[in-house]
Amino acid sequence: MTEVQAVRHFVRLSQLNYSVDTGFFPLGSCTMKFNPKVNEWAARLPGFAGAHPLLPTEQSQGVLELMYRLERSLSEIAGLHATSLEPAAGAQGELAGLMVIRAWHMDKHGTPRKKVLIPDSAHGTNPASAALLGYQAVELKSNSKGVLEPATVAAAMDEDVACLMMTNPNTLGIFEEHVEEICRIVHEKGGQVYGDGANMNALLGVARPGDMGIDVMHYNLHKTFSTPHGGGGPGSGPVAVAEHLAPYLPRPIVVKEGDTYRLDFDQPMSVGKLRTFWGNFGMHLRAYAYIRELGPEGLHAASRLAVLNAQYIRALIEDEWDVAYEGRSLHEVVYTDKKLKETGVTTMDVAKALIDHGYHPPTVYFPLIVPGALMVEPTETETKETLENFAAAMKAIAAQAREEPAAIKAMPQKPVVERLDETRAARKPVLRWSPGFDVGA
Amino acid sequence: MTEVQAVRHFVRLSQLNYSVDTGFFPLGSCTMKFNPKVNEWAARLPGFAGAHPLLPTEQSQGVLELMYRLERSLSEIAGLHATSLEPAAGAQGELAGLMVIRAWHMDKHGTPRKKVLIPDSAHGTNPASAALLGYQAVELKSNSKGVLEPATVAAAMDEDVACLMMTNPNTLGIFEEHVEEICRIVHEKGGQVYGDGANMNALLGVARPGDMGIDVMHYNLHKTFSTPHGGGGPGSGPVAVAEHLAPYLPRPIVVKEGDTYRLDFDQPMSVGKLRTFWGNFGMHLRAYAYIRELGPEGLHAASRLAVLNAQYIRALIEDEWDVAYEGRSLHEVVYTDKKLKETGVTTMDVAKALIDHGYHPPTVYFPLIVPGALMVEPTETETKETLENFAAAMKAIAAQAREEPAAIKAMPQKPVVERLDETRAARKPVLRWSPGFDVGA
Amino acid sequence: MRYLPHTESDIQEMLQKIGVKSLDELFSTVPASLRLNRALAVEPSLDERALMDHLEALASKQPKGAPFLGAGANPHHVPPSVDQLLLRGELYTAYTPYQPEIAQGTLQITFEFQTFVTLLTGLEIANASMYDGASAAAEAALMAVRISGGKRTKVVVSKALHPEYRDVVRTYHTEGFDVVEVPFGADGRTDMAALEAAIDENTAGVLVGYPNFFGVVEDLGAIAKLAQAKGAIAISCTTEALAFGLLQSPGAQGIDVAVGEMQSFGNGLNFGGPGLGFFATREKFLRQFPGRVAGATVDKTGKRGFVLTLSTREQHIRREKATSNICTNHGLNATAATIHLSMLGRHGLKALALLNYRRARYAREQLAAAGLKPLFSGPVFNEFAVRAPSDAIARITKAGLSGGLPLGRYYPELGDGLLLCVTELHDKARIDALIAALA
Amino acid sequence: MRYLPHTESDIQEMLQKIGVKSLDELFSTVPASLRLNRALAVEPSLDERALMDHLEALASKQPKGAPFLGAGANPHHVPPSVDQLLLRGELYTAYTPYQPEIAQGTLQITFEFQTFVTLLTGLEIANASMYDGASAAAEAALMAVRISGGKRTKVVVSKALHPEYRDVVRTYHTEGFDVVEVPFGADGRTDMAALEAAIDENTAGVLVGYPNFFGVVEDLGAIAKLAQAKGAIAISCTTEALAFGLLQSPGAQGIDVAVGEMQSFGNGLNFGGPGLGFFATREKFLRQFPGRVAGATVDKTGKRGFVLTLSTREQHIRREKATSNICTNHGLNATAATIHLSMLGRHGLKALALLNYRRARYAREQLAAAGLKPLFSGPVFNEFAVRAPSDAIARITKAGLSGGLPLGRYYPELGDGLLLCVTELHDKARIDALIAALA
Repeated sequence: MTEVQAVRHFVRLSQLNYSVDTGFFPLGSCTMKFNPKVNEWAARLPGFAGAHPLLPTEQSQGVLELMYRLERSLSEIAGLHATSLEPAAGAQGELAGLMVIRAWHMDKHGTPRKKVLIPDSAHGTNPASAALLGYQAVELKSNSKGVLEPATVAAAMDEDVACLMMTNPNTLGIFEEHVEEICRIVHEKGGQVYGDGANMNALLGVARPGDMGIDVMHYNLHKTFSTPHGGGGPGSGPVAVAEHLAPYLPRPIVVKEGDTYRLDFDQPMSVGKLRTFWGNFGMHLRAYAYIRELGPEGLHAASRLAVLNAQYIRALIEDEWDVAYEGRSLHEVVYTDKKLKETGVTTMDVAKALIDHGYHPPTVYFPLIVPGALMVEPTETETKETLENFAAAMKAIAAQAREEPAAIKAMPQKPVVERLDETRAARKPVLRWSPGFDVGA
Repeated sequence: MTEVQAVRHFVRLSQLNYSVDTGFFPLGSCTMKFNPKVNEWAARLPGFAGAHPLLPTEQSQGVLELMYRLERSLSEIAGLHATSLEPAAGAQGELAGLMVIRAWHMDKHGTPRKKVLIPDSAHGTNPASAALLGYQAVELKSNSKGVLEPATVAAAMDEDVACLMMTNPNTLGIFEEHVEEICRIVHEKGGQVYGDGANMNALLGVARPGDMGIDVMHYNLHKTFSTPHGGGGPGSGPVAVAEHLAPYLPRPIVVKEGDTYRLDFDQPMSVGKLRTFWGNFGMHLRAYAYIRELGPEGLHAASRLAVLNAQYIRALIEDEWDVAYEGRSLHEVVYTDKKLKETGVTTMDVAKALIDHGYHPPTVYFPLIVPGALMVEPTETETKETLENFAAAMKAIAAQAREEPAAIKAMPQKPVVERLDETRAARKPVLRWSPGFDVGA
Repeated sequence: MRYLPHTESDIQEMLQKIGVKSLDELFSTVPASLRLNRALAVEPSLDERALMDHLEALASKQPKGAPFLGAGANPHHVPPSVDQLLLRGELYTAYTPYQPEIAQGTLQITFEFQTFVTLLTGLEIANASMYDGASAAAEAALMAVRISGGKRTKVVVSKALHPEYRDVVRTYHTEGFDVVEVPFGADGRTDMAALEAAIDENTAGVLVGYPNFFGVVEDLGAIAKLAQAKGAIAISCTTEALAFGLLQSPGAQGIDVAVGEMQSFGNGLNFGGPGLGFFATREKFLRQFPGRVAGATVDKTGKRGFVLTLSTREQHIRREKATSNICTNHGLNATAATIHLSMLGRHGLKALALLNYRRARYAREQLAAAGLKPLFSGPVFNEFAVRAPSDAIARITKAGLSGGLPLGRYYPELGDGLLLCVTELHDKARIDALIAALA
Repeated sequence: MRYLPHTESDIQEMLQKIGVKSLDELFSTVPASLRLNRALAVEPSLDERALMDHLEALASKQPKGAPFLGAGANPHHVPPSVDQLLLRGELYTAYTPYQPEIAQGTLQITFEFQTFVTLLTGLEIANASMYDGASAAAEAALMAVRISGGKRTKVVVSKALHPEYRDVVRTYHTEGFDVVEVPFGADGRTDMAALEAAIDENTAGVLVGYPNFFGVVEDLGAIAKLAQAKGAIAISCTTEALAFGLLQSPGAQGIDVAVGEMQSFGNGLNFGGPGLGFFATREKFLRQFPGRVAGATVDKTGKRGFVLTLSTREQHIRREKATSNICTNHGLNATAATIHLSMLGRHGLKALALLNYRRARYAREQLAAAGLKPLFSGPVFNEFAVRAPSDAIARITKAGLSGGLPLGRYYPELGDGLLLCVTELHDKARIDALIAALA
C-alpha cells in the first residue's frame, strides 16, 4: 500500500474504536483515566525512543536516571523497600511477586510450600499466576459485607500456605478493613501477603500497602499511572517488595552510586529474568512523567477525586440500581442486575444499551461473586457533568428496560456492527485473511 | 477546560470533517493530493518550529539554506529567473505579481497603465487582485473549444493594458495552446503576461511557464507541492518572475554568498513588504521536503499520473456525463449537468449525493462560463480502484437522478447535519457563542 | 514510486481505456516547442530516511532554546496536546469548508475561534483569521477608507507600531489612501499632541500598537476619543495577543477595530510564518469587514449547524467588487489557537499572562540593577527595551542564548536600544544567564 | 489542578449529594492507623514546560544516532506516518477489545497482524502478540510440554539462542520442564551432532534461533527433522523479524512453532521495552496455543465483524486452568508493526531486507579488510560477530558512535568477539566512520 492508502485504512479503522479520547470509559478495575499528551511527546524524544538496552552504562545515564527516580517514587508510594521495574504487565508482575515469595520460602524454609490463598473476589490472573508456579489455589469466601474476615483466613492458614493474595480495596471497591490483622495471621504461620495493586488508584497518598503489612505488590502503570492501554497493551507491572524480599527481585535492579546510575546484575538470590532487558521503559517514562506532573499533592488529590467521582455516581443512581454490597466503597462500585430481573434484561443488555447512549460499558460479570455484576470506575479525570449524564443514561436504561425490554435487547444500533456471533467465531475460527476469506458481507 | 475535555471536544469535531486522510477529494482546481507525513514530522523539528525570524544571519543558517534551495527549485520548475517566497497564499502571490508588473510599468513607462485582461474562465481572485491595485478588469471570451484565441487578445490589447492574466492549463483543464503567440501579442504592446500557477500540477517537468513567454507566475504550495490545506490555510504563494522583473520582487530575497545564506534587503526597486517577515516558512519546509522526496523524476511522474487519473475518470463516465468542452484536457475535467436537465436534479444535488456515496464533491459552478459545472481533479495520489469506485458512484447518481430525483434532492443523509439553511445564516448572522445562543437544537 | 500508487499494469490498462498509447500522448495539446524534453534540474530524490537526516542536519544548525525576542513572533509554550490534535488528518488535510455538511468540525472550530477573538478584544464580531497581524492591519486601514465611502483617504499610523506592519500598510496603500506617521515620546507611547494634530476630517482611520513595538501599553481610550472626535475609525493592533490576559480589552476602551497577531496561542515561531491575523470590529461594520466568517444556522430538520456566511462580500462571488482578495486564510493556525485557548480558559489565560508579566519584570529589574536601564518609561507587558552595550548580541550569542533585537535596525535614532521579550519559556536560570551575559 | 477538572464548588455539591462532609470522610473505612497523614515523599510537581525541560535534559544525555547493535533490539527506521497514526487517541487510548461493537478498529488491526505473522512465518495461526520474543519463547516451551500432555518434561535449547531468551526460558521452567543447552560450532550454528544426542523421548521441544544470537542463519529444516524424529516440537525463535524478508520462512522448513520479536517493524528501541512478541504455529495446535486471538464472525444482520475468540483458553475464564497467565498483551506495538508492514508490502519488505543485507555485507567486508575477521563462518543477515581489539567499545564511543556488543558479557569463551548490527539507519558515511574507528 502507498502511504495514502495505509493512512486512510487505519484512520478509518481507528474511527471504529471507542477510546478515552472519545468518551467516558467507566470500565471497572481498569482505571481508564486520561492519558496526558505530554507523556506521548516525551516518549518520542529520540534519546528515549532510540535508547538501546545493551549500550555501556555511560551511554545510558539519561534512561537509567529516569528509571531510578521512578523506582524511588514507586517504593515510596507503596511504602515498601524496593521495586523491580522489569515485569511487562500486571500478570507478569504478579508472577514475579509470587516467584519472589517462592524463592524466599525455598531459602528460609527449604520448600516453596504448596498453597496460595485467594479471596473469591480476586482477579482471574491471581489463580492463573499461582497455578503457573505449581501452587494450589485455595479460595477464601468474603463475608456478607464483601470483605475478608480474619477468621476465614485463620481457618485456612497453615504452614503449607506460601501466601495470601489480596486486592485492597478489593474488586468490589471495598477497603479490606481487617488487612492489618489478616497480615498478622498470615505472617504468624510463616506466610507472606501479596497485594494486587490493580486498585491502587484509590489509595495514592491515602494509605500504603507496606504500612498495612503487605510484603509484595505489583503496580499496573497503565492503570494507576496513566500510561495508555493501547487497545491491549503494552502495560507495565513493577513489583515492589519489603526489605526482606529485596534480594529475590528479578535481575537487574537500577542503582545509584555517586552521580552515576547503573544496572546491578550482582543479585545471587534473584529469581532471574522474566523477559528481555529491563522492563517496558516506554511505559516507565510515561509513568514517571505522570508522577512528576502531579507531585505529592496531585497524586493524593487524584485518589480523593477518583473516590468522590465513584461515590457521586452511586448517590445519583442509588434508587434505580442495586449495589452489590451495602458498605462504603471507594473508587469503584459494583452494581447487580437484581432490579431488572423480571424484565428479562440482563447485565449484558445494559452494557450494549450504554453503547447506544455514547458510553463505554462498565466491566460486566466481574467479580464473579456478584450475580450480573456491573462494575463502574469513573476515575478522577471526569467532570461532574459527565458523571451526571452517565447517571441519567443508567436511569433511562433502567426505565426503558421495564417499558420496552425488546428495544434494549436489540442494542447497540449505533456502531458499525450489531452484536456479534461469538459462538460462531469460536466454533469455526477464522484467524487471518486468506484468498477464500468470506465471513459475512 | 481540562486537557481531557478539550481533547474529546476536538477529537469529536475532527471526526465530523471530510479530509484527504479519510477519503477521495476530487475538488477541481484545489489539487487535494496526499500530504506526506514525513513533512509534518519535519515541520515539528525544534530547530524549524522554534526559529525566530529576527535573529542574526549566523543564527539562521539552517532555515535560510532551506529557503534558498526551495527558491532555486521553484525558479527551475517555472523556467523563470527568481522567486520570492514571501506571499502568504495564492491570492497574495497574485497581488505581489501584479504589484511587480505595476512597478515595472511605472519604472519603464512612467505609468502603471489602466487595464488587466482576464479570460472568462479565470479564478475569482484574479479580478479581485487587479481591482485591489486599481486596475480595471477586462474580460476576454474563450472560444468554443475553451481556449483563448490570439485574435481575442489582439483585439483587446493596447497600451493601456498592464497585463494579461492567464491560467495554463486553464480552469477547464485545457492547455492554452496559443500561449506563445498570445504572449508575443501582449509583449508587443508593452504588456506583461501573468500566469496563475493554480494548475501547475499538470505541468511539472512537462513544460515551463517561463518557456512559454509568461513573465510572472505564482505557485500555490498547498496545491502543487502537497502542503496541507489545513481546513482553510495556511497556504503559501511564492511568486516567480523573469529576469527583467526580479528587481521589483517583494523584499527581502534569500541569497547565497560563499557558504553563507542571508536575507538581502538591499532592493531599492522592490514593491516592498506584503506581510511580516519572510513568508510562510512552515509551508516552505514542507514543499521543500516534498520536492526532495520526489526529485526530478518523481515530479514529472506526478504530473503525468495526475493527468492519467483525470483522463481515466473521463473515459469511464463519458457515456453518462457531458464534458463542457470536447478537446483534450489535462489534470482536471469540467462536466456539465446538461444530461440531467429534464430530471430537475442540479449540480448541487449531485454534489450532495456524492457525499452520501462517501466522496467529497468536486468543485461546483466553477468556472462560471460552464453552466452547472462539476470540476473533477483526482490528483496523482489516487489508485485506479478509487477512480473506478468514484466513476461508479457518478454513474449511479446519474441513473438514480432519472429514477428517483426526490431521493437525490434529500441527500446528504449520512453526515451529522443535512443541507443547511445558508440564507438564514446570512440574513440573521450569528457569528459567535453568546449566553443566549439558541440556533437550532 | 513513493506516494504514487500506480503499477505499470495499472498505467497500461488506464491508457488503453482512455484510448492513447502513452503517457506522452496525454499531453498532445502541449506544443512540441514548449515541451521540456529534459529532466528538471532540481536536486535528486532522497529516500525517507535520507530526507530526514538532511532536514535534521539543517534544523540542527539553528540555535537551541527560546530566544529573548518577540517583536511580533513571540516564543511561547505550545502544549503537546495542541500539537497532537493538530496532527489529526481530519483537521489538517481538510479543505476550506465549502461543503458544510462534511466540514462541521472545521466550521465549529472557526466559530469558536471567532468567539475567542471577540472575548479577547471586547468587540462584537470577528472573522475566521487573516494571514498575519500586518495584513490584518492593512485590511483594517482599507476598511476604514471603505467605511468613509472612499471620501477619506488618510490613515494616521503611530511610529511606535511594528515597523514591518507599517511597511505592509504602506504597500497596501497603493491606490486607496495616504499613510501619515506620528512620532512617539520618551515614555515610548505615541505622542498624543502630534497625533491630535495629524487627525483631520480627511482621516479615515488611526492605527496604533497595543502594546506597541516597544512593548509599551498605549492609552487606547484617549486615542479612540481623538480619532472619533474627527469621525475617524480607531484601530488598535496587538502583536502579542497574550497581553489580553492582563490588559483591558480594546473594545472596552472604545476602539472600533482590533487587529493583530495571535500566533502566541498554540503556534510556533516557524521563522515568522505562518502567522495568525485576527480582525474584530463592531457589529455595525458587519457588511464592510474583510475575510471569511462562519455563522450558525439550522438544517432542514432544525438541527444546528455551521456554514461560511456573508460570502457576498468575498471575491469568489464578488470578484473585482470584493472587500478583499483574500481566499485562503490561516485556518489551521486559528484551530491551534482555539484549542490552546480552550485548554487555558479564562483563568489559565490570566495566569499565563501574569507569569509572563512577572518574569519580564524580574528580568527588567535585574537588568536595570546590572546597568541596563529601560529605554522608555511607559508601562510594559512581556516585552521591553533597554539601553544595551553595542556588543550585546555578540555577548548573548556567546552565552549560548539568542534574541534581543537591536532597535537601530528599524530606528536609527534608538541605536543603543535592545528589545527583549521574556515569556513562560524563560525560567529563572535562563534569565539569570542573560543578565550575566549582558552585565 | 492539571488533569483534575473539579472546581471547589463541584466538590462541595458532590459531597453533599453523597451525604458526607469532607473528602476525608469518603475514606472512613480505612483504619486511622493505616492513614498516611503526610504528603508522599515523591518529587514535587513540575508544570508542563518545566517537565518537558527536565525530560529533554534526561533524553539528551543519551547518545545520538543509531547504534551498531541489535541483539534483540534492532534499530530501524520508523516512518513518521506510522508514528503519527499511533498518536491517534482512538488507537492508543482504547482498552482491550472486550466490547467488540465499539472496538472494530483494534480488532481488525489485530486480525491483520495475525495475518502478517502467518505470512512471515509460513505457519497457519498466530496470536495477537505477546510481551516480547523471550516470553514468547518461554510460552512456546510451555506449549510443547502441554502438547505432550505433560509427559515430556525436557526442552532442548541451542546455546546460540539469545542469552536473555535462555534466561527467561529457565525462569519459566520452575515446575514444568528441564532446560538442556546444546553448544554451537565454529560456524556459529547449533552443533547438530550434540543436538541430535540431546533430543530423546522425554524431549517436548527443541528451540533454536533464526537467525541466532550471532546473526547466523541456522539450518531449520535439519533441526526440525531431528526434533520431529523423536516426537518433539520444533521451535524457531527470531529476534530480527526483518530477516523474514529474505530468508525462507520457518514454516516452509518444517518448523512447528515460530516465535520471536517483531519490534523491528514500526517500533523504536525504547531501552529494550516494550517489545513485540509473536507466536505462530500449526492449526492443529489451535486449542493449545497461548495468548489472545481475534477472529472473524458476523453480526445479527450477517455483516462481517471481528471478536476476541477462543477465550476459553484464557485466564479470565479458566483462571488457574488457563494456557497462560497473560492478560494485557502488546497491542499497540502490534498495531505499529501492522501499519508498517501494510506500507511496506511484500515488495517493500524484501527491498528493505535486501538493503540491510547489503549494508551489513559491505560493513563485514570492509571490517575484514581492516583486520577485523569474522568470528563465525556461517551465513548472516544484518548482524554478525567479528574479532575486535579489546578497546573496541572505547574507540567506537570516542568516534561519537555507539554499539557493538562485547560477546564476553554472555560468552566468556568469546572474549574478543564483538557483535554488530547494520541496518538501513546506517548509511555509508556512518559505516565508514565505524570502520575508521576500529581499523
